[in-house]
Amino acid sequence: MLLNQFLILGAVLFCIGVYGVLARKNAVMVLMSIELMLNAVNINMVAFGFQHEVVSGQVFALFIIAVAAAEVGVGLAIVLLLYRNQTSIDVEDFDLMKG
Amino acid sequence: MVAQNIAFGIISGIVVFSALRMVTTRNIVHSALFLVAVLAGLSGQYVLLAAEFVATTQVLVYIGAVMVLFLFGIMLTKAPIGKSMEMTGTQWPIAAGVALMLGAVILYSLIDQFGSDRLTEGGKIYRTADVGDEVFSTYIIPFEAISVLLLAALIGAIVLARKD
Amino acid sequence: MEATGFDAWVLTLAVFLPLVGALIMMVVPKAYELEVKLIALGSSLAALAVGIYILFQFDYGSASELQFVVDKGWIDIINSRYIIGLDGLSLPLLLLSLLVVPLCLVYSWNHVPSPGNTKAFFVLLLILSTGMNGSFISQDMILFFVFFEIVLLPMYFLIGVWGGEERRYASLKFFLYTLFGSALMIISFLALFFLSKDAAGNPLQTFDMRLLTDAAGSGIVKTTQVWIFAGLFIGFGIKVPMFPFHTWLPDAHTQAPTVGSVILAAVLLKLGTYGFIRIAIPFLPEAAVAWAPWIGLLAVIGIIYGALGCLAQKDMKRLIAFSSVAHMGFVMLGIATLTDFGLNAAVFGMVAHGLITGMLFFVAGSIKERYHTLEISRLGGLLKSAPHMGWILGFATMASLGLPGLAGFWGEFPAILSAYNPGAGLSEELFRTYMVIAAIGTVLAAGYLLWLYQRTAFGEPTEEFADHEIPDVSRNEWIAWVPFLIGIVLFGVWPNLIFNLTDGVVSSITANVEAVVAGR
Amino acid sequence: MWMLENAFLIPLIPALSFAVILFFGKRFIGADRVHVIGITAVSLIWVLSLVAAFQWTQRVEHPSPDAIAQISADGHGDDHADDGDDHAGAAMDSESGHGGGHSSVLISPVVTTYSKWWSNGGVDFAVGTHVDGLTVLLLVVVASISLLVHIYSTEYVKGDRRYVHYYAFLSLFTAAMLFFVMAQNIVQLVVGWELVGVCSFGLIGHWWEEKPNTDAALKAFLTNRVGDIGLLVGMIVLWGTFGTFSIDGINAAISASPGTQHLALLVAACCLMAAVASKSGQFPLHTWLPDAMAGPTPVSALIHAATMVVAGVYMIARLYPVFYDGFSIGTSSINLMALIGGFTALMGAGLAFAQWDIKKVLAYSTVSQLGYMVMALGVGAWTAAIFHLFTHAFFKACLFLGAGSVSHAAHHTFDMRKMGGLKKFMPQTYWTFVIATLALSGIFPFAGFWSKDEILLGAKVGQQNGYPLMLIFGCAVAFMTAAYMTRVVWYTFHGEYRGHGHPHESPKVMTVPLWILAGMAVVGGAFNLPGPVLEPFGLEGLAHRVQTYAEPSVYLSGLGLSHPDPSLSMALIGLGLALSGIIVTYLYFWRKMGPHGLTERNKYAKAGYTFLENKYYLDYLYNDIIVASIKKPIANGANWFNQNVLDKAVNTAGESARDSGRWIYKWIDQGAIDGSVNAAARGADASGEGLRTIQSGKVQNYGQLLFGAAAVLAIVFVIVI
Repeated sequence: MLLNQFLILGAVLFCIGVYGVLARKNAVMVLMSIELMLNAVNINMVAFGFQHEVVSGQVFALFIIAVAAAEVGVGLAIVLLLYRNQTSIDVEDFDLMKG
Repeated sequence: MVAQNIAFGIISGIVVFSALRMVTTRNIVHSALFLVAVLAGLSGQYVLLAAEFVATTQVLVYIGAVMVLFLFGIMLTKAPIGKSMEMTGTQWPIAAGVALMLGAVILYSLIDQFGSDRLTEGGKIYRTADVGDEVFSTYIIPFEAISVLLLAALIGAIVLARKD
Repeated sequence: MEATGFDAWVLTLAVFLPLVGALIMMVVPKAYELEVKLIALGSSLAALAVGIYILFQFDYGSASELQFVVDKGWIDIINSRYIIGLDGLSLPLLLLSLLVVPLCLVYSWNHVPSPGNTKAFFVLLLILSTGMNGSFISQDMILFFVFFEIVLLPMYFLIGVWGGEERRYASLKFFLYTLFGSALMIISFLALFFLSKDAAGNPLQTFDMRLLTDAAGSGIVKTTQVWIFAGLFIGFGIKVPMFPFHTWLPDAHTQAPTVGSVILAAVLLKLGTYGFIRIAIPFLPEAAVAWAPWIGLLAVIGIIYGALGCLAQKDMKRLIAFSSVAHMGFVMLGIATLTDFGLNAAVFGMVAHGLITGMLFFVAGSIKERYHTLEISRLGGLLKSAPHMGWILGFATMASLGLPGLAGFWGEFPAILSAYNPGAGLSEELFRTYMVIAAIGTVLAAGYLLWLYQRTAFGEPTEEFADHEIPDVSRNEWIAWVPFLIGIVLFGVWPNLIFNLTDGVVSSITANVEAVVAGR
Repeated sequence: MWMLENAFLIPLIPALSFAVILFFGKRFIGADRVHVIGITAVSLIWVLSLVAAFQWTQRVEHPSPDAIAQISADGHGDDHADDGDDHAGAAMDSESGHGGGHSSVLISPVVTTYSKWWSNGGVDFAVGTHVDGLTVLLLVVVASISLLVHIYSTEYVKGDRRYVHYYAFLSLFTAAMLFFVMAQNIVQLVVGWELVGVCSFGLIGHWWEEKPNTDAALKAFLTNRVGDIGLLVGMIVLWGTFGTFSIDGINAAISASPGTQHLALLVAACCLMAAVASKSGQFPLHTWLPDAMAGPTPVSALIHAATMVVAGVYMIARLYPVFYDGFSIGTSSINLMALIGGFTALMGAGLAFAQWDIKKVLAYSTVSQLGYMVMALGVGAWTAAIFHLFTHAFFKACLFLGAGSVSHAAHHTFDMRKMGGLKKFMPQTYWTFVIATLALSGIFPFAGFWSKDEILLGAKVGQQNGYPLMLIFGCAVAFMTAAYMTRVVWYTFHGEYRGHGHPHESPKVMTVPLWILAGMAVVGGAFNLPGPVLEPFGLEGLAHRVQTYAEPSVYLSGLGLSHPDPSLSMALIGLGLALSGIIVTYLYFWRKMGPHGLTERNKYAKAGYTFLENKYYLDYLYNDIIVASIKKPIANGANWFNQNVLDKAVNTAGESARDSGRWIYKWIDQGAIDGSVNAAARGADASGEGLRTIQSGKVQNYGQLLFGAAAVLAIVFVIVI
């Protein structure tokens, strides 16, 4: 097996995730796309760990999973809050950062 | 090795297909289910890479916990369940362009850099016990930090989502 | 020789104490106004105390050598080092700069100009102080450049925020104009860095001013030297300001708040002339000789032109600003002669002009505060309304027109004197013509200054202000002004205080120039 | 000789008095009692200067052996030109001395003391004193007149709004004048010169509330500044030529080898002549002096008659070798200095006829007499000029103080048309004024007779050639002086009183100084009587005292000044001219003879009178043409150039930079680059939000930018690396 198989898979997933983050209107979908990106990174971690025969790759993958879980929790809470305040979770409706 | 390659190919196909559908489907529940497929596929890939504990965690945490959270989120925000024309924004061409450009450069770099590197055959395989050892020795402080982070996220989520 | 122990720290302290004060002030809430002011005054006084310590520790026997030298690594990748040191040329200017800032703080203690905000105002003054002090002691071109530019920003804000009605225009003009000069200057610095060679012909690739002074432009062909000098000339000439690069000055002075004008006149302009003496001439003696007639020409044009400009002004501050052009013309004439005499006179003229014109701007600011106008035709009878202030204005006027016994004379007279016998390689006839023109400039100077004095101080107060109560010099103003007045008299009666310091440095510079001219 | 070596004390005392009066006067002494300090200080220096004068006479009569210099034929005057820090005065005493073609024993008793003031570029500037006969003479004159004016002022300026400042400035002036008189080197000369000018400025503008006074003060200062160009340049040329600042050194160098530096000396002398013209009221820079009468009268007496205005004369006398050589006084029969002096004397006398203001008459008289002195110096009559300076100081101060006394009585007017018949109201003033008038007119045996006679004689004899034109000028001026002074006496003291109120005699504190000065006007001539006059009394030893003591023989003999024998015929001619001037005027006014009302009838006479009344239109030339053109069109032109050419160029550069920036932004950035992007975006997106949404504030747009930029950067890196 080639190292690149996994890396390219990760890259493809990452880009799909980027597309999802940028293109999707629903905030929940955006969060899901972010999960996709994080998973793409995880593959790289594990693949490199396997390649270099170190355990750190797996450990970091686990850490990322944990952080992702935390992130999803907080993210969804924020989405809920937004929904309550604006009765919408369409990210295009949110332009509070406009100067 | 051939079997592994075949397995990788099949799983990859499913994963990429599911991922694409996930970001393009107009039904948000379908989208979530495609994400489940992606995550499950990745769990398989971990197995191929001899990372059994990660694979298990992937299934438990992601498919078991995170996806449930997502579904709760979908339901709580009364997102239109079923087909909706408005799931994708008007700027998807730009997003696609950016993603393709990014993908192109990453792919080029990867092929350029790791063109024909083979994965180590018969190298040392780390089992769950090894991972445990490592986590509780070398990475004990990050582990504790992650624990605190999770706690903080928990509290933060509660504070944010409270109704008052 | 490098300084050791506490002496190694004094210069750094003198430079950075105000900055430390500014940083402390930033974390103190604005509401604690008195504390903020005290921190500002305290830090600038501490720097002044260090300056006085330097004054006592300074070895006057070897005033021509750098003292309190510190040489530490700074930006290794471009071979720029943190080199600071002080010699007889820097000492008077450093002390002037150290002295002016606390006095300005005292002056604006309760009178921060509109729109107020004492904290920000004082913080800017302290940052300005660091920039000015640093410029005078840097012995590395990049370090010098950094300090030189640090000065720019606080001044920009001082004019742009606390200035008069057209402050935006004036501040932007000041900023862009000097930045333009700086751009050419840094190019010249880089050219010096890359082109200079040591005696053996190896490239120096250094920003160390000491090495570049020793190299004296060796290894650079004359035409290149002339071009590099042109960059320096414009960079420093704008700061001086020399005719025809002076047009930012009247606007900046007129619009700046009082202490801004004072600092601008007292210290900032000196950065330009200091640059000529410290950098341009020693580094490129051959080019200096080639340029000297032109510098002299622009200097005397500046003298006459500035004076004529003064006669046409209707605004007091603008008039004083134009007089700066004329006075700095004398300084530049002294520099252009490339003689010991002329350069000494130039340094003296710098200090004297700083004290005198600073004083004039102080008085003008106080008049503005009381009358809310500086239009000369609307003023009058200052001697009657506020006798002390009228006297001080008269005193400063007399000093400014070069009365013997006051500081102004010893900047002017030796500069004219030096033009009689210019340095090696310069045309005697040309410089003697300059001498006569400069002497005519003194008449015009008397003309516009006395005319100003007559119309503002003599006579009865104009009807407009006849019934106004014009308060005389306040306590804070006395505190801020008395050191200036003492300085003007002291240097006027005992000019050797400065000449003694500068003579050694200047002799070595001119000796170098002469050697180079004779050698090629 | 202690006083001569410590002469620096003399200017120091009034300087201290100035500081005390100015800073402590009002608060600690009382504003109306500050004169005590001033008078004390000036009395002290008066005593000291008398001591100095006495010691000087002793020194001349009993020179110490080391003061005798052997003048050898092969002088080596180059010593002084070489080394700048060699103060040649000291060298004079120690070295064998210098001379040019003379080999006689001469006395070099000049006392110079100096110490380094500042040094610069290898040149030392000294500060010190240079005491010789001329200095001592001026010391006595300045101290005496200053003392009398101080006393007189206590009454005259009593209750003035700025009593303290008045006395402070008097003290400062005295200090500056003494400093100037004792200058050891030309830098000190310049310094003292400027300082007395400032005091003059301050005192002319003493009542600065009124604009004419400040105008006059400004005019005085600016005119002096014009001359100062010459002073600065001339002094610099001297320094450049001889390499020393020391007066002694320069004089010795010139006397040692006359004629070798003729060109440089000519330039220097011409430049310095401009300075003399401004300070000593010589044509064409005299116009400030009559205007300067705007100051308080005692000030006019002290500064603008007796002391400051003779600074120019003093400077010529002090640096006489420069002028002697530069103008070739010894060999010519006409030269610039004599011409300027003679012309000024004539012109001033003419103008004095057309004035109604008593002080202005006296001012023009001063101009005229100063011209006389300069002319005397111009013809080589050094001693005569200095002697005239000496006598003139006393009688002219007397006249001014007398005029002040009159004005004090006649309600502060100086207009002679409002006076008349004051003789019976104020006899003391009258008699002192008449005595001074006779002295000024040159009537035997008053002081002016002796000094004027010597000048005429000097002009007649000259050096190698006589100065016939100067002799004619001198004679004409002698006649005119007597005539216009008699006119003043008539209008002021005789006839009917034409003013208001009741004039009264001035108090003693004013009349006593008048009498002292009048006394000096009587006996002043005794200080330089010619030998033949004294012979019958067996006092030949007392003849020519001024010449003996004041003349710095060490230089002047080197130049070959002549001392003409007294001539009875010349004295009779001078006396006759003066008497006839008085008689003609007497007949005209007292006896109403002559062509009264000529100016109304004859248009030429009227034109001439108008010409005189307008002071030759010189003021018009200076004020309305030169000054006005500099102040208005030229200055405004320069300003216009500054604003519309230079400043505009800068602004245009800035604006064009801004405009080109805008152009680039509009056409290249927005038009070409952005336009193509927009076009692409539009093409891709039907709804056409385009890149305008870059600043939408929406997270996803920023995300697009972020990732897009990252991708672009990555591409760049990939390509580059």
